[in-house]
Amino acid sequence: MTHPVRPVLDVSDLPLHGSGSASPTWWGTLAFMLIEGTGFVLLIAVYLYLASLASTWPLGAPAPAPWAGIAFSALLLVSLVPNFLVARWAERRDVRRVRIGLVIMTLFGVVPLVPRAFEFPALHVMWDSNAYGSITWTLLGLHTTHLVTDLIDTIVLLALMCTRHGANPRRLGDVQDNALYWNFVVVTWLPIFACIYGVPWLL
Amino acid sequence: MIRRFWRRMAWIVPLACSACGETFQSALQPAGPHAASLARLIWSFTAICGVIWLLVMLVLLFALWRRHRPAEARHERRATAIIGAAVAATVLIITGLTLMSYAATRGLSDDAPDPVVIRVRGYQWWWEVTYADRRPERTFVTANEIHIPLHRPVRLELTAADVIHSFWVPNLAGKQDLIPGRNNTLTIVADAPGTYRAQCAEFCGLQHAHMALPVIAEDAAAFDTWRQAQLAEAPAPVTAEQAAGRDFFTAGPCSACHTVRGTSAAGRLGPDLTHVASRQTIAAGQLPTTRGSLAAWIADPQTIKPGNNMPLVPMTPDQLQSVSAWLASLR
Amino acid sequence: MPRAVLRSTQIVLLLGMVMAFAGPAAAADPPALDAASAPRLRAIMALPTERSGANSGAVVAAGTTLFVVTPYPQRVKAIALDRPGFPTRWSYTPPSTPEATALAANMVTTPAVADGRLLFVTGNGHAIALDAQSGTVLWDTIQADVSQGEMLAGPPLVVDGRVILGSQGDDFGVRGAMLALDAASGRRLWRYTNVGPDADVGIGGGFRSVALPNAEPDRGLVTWPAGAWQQGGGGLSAGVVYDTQHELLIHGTGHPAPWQPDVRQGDNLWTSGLFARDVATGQARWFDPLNPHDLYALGAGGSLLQAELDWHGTRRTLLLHASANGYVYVIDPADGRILDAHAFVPVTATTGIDPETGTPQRNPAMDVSTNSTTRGICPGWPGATGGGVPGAGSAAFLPRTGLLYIPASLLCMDFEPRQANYLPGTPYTGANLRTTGTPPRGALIAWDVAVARPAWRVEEAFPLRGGVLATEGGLVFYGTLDGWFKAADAGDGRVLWQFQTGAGIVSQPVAFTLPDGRAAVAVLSGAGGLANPDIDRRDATAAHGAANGLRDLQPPTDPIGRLYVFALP
Amino acid sequence: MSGSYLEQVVQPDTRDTDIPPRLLGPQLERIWGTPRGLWGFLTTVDHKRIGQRYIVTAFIFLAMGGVLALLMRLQLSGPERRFIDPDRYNQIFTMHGTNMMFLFAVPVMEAVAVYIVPLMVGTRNIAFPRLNAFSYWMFLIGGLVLWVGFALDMGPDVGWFAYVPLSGPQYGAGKRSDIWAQMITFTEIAALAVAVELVVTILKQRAPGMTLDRIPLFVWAMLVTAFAVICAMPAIMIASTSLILDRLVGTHFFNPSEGGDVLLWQHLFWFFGHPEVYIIFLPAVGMISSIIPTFARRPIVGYLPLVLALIATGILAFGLWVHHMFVTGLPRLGESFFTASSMAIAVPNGIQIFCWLATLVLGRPVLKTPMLFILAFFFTFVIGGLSGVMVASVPFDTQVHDTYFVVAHFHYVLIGGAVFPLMGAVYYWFPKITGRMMSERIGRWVVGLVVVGFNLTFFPMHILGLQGMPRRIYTYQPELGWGPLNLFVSLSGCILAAGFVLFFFDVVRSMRSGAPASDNPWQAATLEWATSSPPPSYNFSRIPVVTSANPLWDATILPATRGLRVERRELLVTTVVDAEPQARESSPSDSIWPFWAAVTTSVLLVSSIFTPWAVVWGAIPVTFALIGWFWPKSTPEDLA
Amino acid sequence: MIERCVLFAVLSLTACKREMRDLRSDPPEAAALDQVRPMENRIGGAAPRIMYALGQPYEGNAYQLNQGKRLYDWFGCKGCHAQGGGVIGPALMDGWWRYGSDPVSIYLSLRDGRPNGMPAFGQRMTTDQMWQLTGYIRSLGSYRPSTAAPSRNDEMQARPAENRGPAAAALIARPSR
Repeated sequence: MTHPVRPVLDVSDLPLHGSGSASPTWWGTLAFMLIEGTGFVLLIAVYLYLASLASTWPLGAPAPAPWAGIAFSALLLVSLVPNFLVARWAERRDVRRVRIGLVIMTLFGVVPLVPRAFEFPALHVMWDSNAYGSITWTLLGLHTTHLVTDLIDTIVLLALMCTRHGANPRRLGDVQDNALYWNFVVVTWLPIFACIYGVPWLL
Repeated sequence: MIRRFWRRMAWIVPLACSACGETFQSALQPAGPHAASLARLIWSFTAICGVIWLLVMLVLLFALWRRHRPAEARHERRATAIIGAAVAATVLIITGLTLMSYAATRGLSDDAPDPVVIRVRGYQWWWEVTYADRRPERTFVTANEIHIPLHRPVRLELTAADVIHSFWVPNLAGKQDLIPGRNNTLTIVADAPGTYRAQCAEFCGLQHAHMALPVIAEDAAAFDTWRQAQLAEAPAPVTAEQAAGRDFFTAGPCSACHTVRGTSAAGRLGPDLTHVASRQTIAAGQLPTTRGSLAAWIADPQTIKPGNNMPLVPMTPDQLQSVSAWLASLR
Repeated sequence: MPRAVLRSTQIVLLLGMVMAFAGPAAAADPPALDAASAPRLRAIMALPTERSGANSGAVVAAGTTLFVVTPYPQRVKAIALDRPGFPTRWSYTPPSTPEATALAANMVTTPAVADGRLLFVTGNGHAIALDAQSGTVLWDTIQADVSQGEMLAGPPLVVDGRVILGSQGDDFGVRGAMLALDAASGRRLWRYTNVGPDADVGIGGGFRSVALPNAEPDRGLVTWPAGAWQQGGGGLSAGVVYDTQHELLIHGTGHPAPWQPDVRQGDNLWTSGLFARDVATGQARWFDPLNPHDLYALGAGGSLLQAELDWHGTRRTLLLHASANGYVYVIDPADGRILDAHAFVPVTATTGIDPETGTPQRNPAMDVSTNSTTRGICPGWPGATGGGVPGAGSAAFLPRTGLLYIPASLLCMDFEPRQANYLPGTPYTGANLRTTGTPPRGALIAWDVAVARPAWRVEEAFPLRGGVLATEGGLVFYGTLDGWFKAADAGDGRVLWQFQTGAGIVSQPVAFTLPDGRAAVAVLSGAGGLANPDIDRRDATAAHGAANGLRDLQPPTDPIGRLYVFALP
Repeated sequence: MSGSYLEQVVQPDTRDTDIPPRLLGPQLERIWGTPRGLWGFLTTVDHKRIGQRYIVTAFIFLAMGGVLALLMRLQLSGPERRFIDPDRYNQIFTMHGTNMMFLFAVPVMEAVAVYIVPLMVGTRNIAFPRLNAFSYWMFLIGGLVLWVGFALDMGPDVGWFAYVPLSGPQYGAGKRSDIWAQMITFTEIAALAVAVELVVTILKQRAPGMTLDRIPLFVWAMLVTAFAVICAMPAIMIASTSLILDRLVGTHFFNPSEGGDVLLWQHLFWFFGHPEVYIIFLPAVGMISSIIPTFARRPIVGYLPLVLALIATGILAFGLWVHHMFVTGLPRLGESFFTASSMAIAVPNGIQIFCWLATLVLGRPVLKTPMLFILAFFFTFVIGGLSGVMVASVPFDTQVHDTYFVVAHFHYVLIGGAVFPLMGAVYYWFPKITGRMMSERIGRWVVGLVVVGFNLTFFPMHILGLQGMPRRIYTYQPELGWGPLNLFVSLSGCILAAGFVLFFFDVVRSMRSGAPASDNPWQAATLEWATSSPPPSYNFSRIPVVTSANPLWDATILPATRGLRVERRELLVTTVVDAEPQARESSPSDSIWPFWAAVTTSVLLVSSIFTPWAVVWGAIPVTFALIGWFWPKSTPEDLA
Repeated sequence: MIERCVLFAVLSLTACKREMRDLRSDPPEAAALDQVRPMENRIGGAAPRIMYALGQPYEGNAYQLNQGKRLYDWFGCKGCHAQGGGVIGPALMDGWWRYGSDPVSIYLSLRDGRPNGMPAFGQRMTTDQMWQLTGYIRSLGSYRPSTAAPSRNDEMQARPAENRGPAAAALIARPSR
């Protein structure tokens, strides 16, 4: 015999899916961003720890050529605009504009990979040359994986928006979460950029 | 089954207590100022914590004993007051213990005036000991044994050649890691003469358990004579057997790893054997140095320390006899 | 591909020329070889040496014969200069043991000709004298134990009927020595090592070192940890100079063994310095510790020569030593006092030379410790000058211009001392080494000794490991690792003439006059080392780290060395 | 009433008020239930089935780890014993440590939370239930990878914290350290996934009215633990990934010759290591804070101080990792800071203990088995906590670091501090999970044997440690005098083992033939006791409304909500601070995709031990599995 | 399903073989390991029969290869061969073997030395040490890195480690000889 229960509160008119901080997936994305953010902070701490130990930094290599990095950063910063628009269109449940937005965001996911491809040689060091090469390649490689996974997520969402599942508020909520995650991808790049390109010029 | 079990247990317990008395590698039997201050710290911490533990147990018993009292608001308020007091007491005790620990740390400072400098380099499963001196020719290399003069600070410069080890002679001082790529220092001082056993305290592979070395504290005169003897080259072989042993040693694989100053053997991979017979133990504190133990160790090092890097050199019995005879003569 | 085409055109050109000059030369007064006539230099001989090793030595011209000694296994050839086509008068191949092939890969094979005798040393430790005319063997003695890794080094020096030789085995933990043989019979007169007790080193009453005044006994022993001096190294390096005025033999001593400094605390006397010995008895007179407790295994490499110049107003014969540690030393040969020392290449290992003692002040950032890599140590191994082999890569001094022409290397290195283990006959180095550098990695530096500043420099893509020849006509000849043999003007350094020999040049060019009176210059090509086809450049520490620093140096299509002789048409 | 009838009756958007109350249960069961058989087993997303499975697997790993401990005690029972050769012994003690920390302690605490937290906060399923399924599979496969490796002589042999350079590329021959590092990746993914689920469940799916100060203390403990997992696990993932990179593709993170540093590993590992032991201890604090009020028959004393103490412990845990490195030669000033912070963490501990004691003093304690375990906790953990304060002092630590004193300390705080409350919690929540009571008589024997066996085994280790016996030695010489004490320890180890065997026997026996349990056998106050034992698949037919911190004590009739749909899985999403209903979120239905995602990820991780290219090619099936998982199906939950 | 089990069994067997720590070879075993029957020109020949009985431990056992790499460092091979690139001795990783790359040839080179200056280590090393070094040298020069091949050392980076197949990396033009 379960504990006697008396229905008191009527919740029947609540929306099916809360948007923004009312949706669990939003909080889930935030939690995963916290995990990966901690990971990046620790990797930057490892970079600075190794730099503090070395007599000369960067080790056995000139400072990295910044141009590819600057081009990559510019593209990422520019991508924040369409990203914001996609989030707003998704909030307004405007599926047609969301489709266009996602196409643009896919482009903004693919195009930066070109300057990123040039950033690795611009480091002037291989990952197995020394600790400097190892940590810079790891930082750059992890952020690239980060960017590629979000690109795949954007492409899947774009495909989803073209199916009958597109108009569903939960799916539009996913688009918003993806937009939020893209902001995180851009935001984490800034300290990494400062670390890889800035620290060698300072030391 | 229970009765037999208890009888066995009864026999064990007294034996266990007796063991506490005579062990000579123990943090509770200090033979130097550092270890003494640490022992005092250990006993005071234990006492304080023991008292706290007893108090908590008393409160627990009190809580269980008075089970039938009706709960009132008055008790509630008094309880929160007691909790507050207890927390304040905890904070006080914690700060007290922290300050005691800082006081003990200050005593262990490393900048002792004119110390004896010894460079200890940890290898997988033995210790290379280099006695440094301002005059290079008084610098010599030995292994697996440290002699120190009484009442004089000895600064050990610690580094490792392969993995992390940790130098710990509990009777004299706390431990300090030997880390590849870093130089650590540890200062030890001995007040009472005697042999204090040190052991590796950081897991370093297959034979971490058998990586010990005796630290022998002796008065300044004995220390100087020992040091002078170590500087000298290996004594020449006296008997024909010893000469044959030396020839086998220098011609064969032994000289590829070991150095015996005064002969052509100059390998640096294994311990320096110039005065191996003058050491109390061989194989990093495993066997007492006798001709028999030398022969047993040479015949089959893998059985005594499985996995160590000394190979099993094939030799005939009389070669074994002659080599062990010669090594036993290297006083 | 382009070099092969170049090579074939040269051979065709060459044959044509030889034909043209088959006849006796014109009787007119022969044109002088100087800056004006340099561009018209033509190769008149290209004789292959049938050996692919490094030709670090030089040829010797005596009368109408040109004596050539090939790399190991040695072969001596006497070339008749007075007969057209330069036929070989006689040749002699001493018995060779293959065991020394690796050991003697790049040793200086320059012979010495004196009193009708041809004296030379071989890779397997033999000192041999031949009759210069007929090539018959006069005497052949063994002076170095190859099984321990000892090698006879440097060109023999003949002084008053005595042949002065040096042995070297620094990389094999062998205590190198100086020795003298009787030129007539080959009997050994004296032999002194450069490390060890005073009796071994030949230090007696007459010894005084300006830099090390406290005369302690057996300093070659007490500046080493117990027993470490027995594998001390310190063989001959930087060649031998005979100071006629003070009757002294002055030579450099090599680096201490092993390369790992932690196992040889102390100053490791008498390694990495300059020793002066009495010509007759070999007893040591003075010593300059140039690199006490040498951290980078450079020794007193480089070159050593005597020069007549006016120093602060007085005309004196001084000792010039362009050292592997990157400094040019001006030294008074009487007592070894160091008059001046300045860096001729960028040096990071040391911050300067202490004027009184002449010892370098170490740069703490460039300190080395076992199992940790120190980066950017300049100069890199084998040193700022000198081919890393005693007697090779020597500078030249031209009194007229007062300039010392130094073949320099601008390479730096990453150096990591490791656990060294001594096995007789195997290398006792114990270090990982990578040379590093971006072009220009070499330069011919004209060093103005008076003002201790470079007058001019010619920058080269690769380090200069060969010797320099400065002729009275105001020309400076030098060879590069990628096969160019160049002539520069002694005054301002303009490159007037160059010739592609097809293989790296590490030898010493020599000037002599042909029987018909024309001035001629001879040089040997063939560099061994990195050009050795057995080296795999994917390993950065191969060829003592050269695989990393000279990764873009193309191996020669034809590794066989050649003797080239150039003359004016 | 057959199932088919219900199908015609229920149209889309039918509310729980539209159908007769007696049909509400069966209808919800049809929607939330999981089909029986293998397919149901592989696809279930019910937090209760996954939680139960998680707990059972973790306890099996405990048993296997315990056997290893006995083998170690057998080898150490006397000087120079030759039962086990050093290579095997190194694998055994590494497996014992790794298994207990990564495969038992952290997972079991999270498993109990996966089961209990949704019930305690009054929701129908955990947030992200499919991620929960994925987490279990990753945990299971990670455990199998480690133990299969051990069976194939590839078990790690470098200690549970695998210090470099011993575990590094030069001294760690073969694939042993790679197996260890990859197992870390598996278990960390599982732990992080559960942590994310718990955070979102606790913050967003609490029953209406459960404001921040009405959240049960166990839920608070799990929230703090989840955040600790989220902030600590990345450190070990970076450490283990860089170790694999060093060993497989030749990077130089830990190579002192090429700019790396050996202590970088210790910093990264212990930055995770110490929060890890608090990740194990804090859930136990939550369990104690749930059990004591029930058996003291009064609400907890000092709810707010306990919550603040939990948060303080969670934060401070990140500030004292260097006390594991006091003897590595770090500058003295740094070490004294960490002495202070290590000592400071004892203050929140003190607060917790004093509040519990006050609750007992002011309450009327009933000494049932769970309570006995809590008393055992007090007896044992206080010793462990105090020896923890001792090793926090630098000079003290230089004498006892890496000796059996430290072995004794962490067994006191881990077994005493976490396993005893855990066993108490098993006795406490067993009726709720299985619907059957565990026997009190056997329970008392278990407590007796375990407490006596534990203290007889581990207290002498303090003495052995002070007598100079280092850790991780496979044998010792006779003349050192450690023989008798070690024999005594080995024999009393058997008592402890007997206690655990009896415990497992009691669990298995009670599961089949224990006395049937009522909904609230202990008259506890928290919401999980408001539903039946074992709870139905939908937990609550109507989501309860919480009016006080101890709902079942204060409200005879529990207010509830109405209006949720019954033809799809639906639960309430509420605001973070005062838990006001915000939305009727659909809870994902059963799916096989998490299983495939776990299998493909495992193939990627295991094959990347052998070739770095596996990461590239292995990523393709993982991507397809994730797309399959994410792609909406035409189920009611996805279409709304 | 059966093949998968068989595959798993085989895989696990190789795993056992790769990870086994055979810490000690008995004297008779070591003596038998020295029974190599070389060809007349001392290049190639028959391996000791006991090698197959022992399951060729020096080919695929990670511990033996790791010990071989330690011996390569300890016995001064780097003085002449650097880390496989060659100094005054030939390169060992360029796939060009003057005296053959089969185990017996390498073992003979180690034990008896070779004419052009390779010293004989027969008196300096024991038989199983020489077989461990032989196994390592073969892994240094192999084109397909085996899973048992050792990883990098904690020292200066010279070339990719043996487990990354240095010999298979981009080959520069082969030497003419």
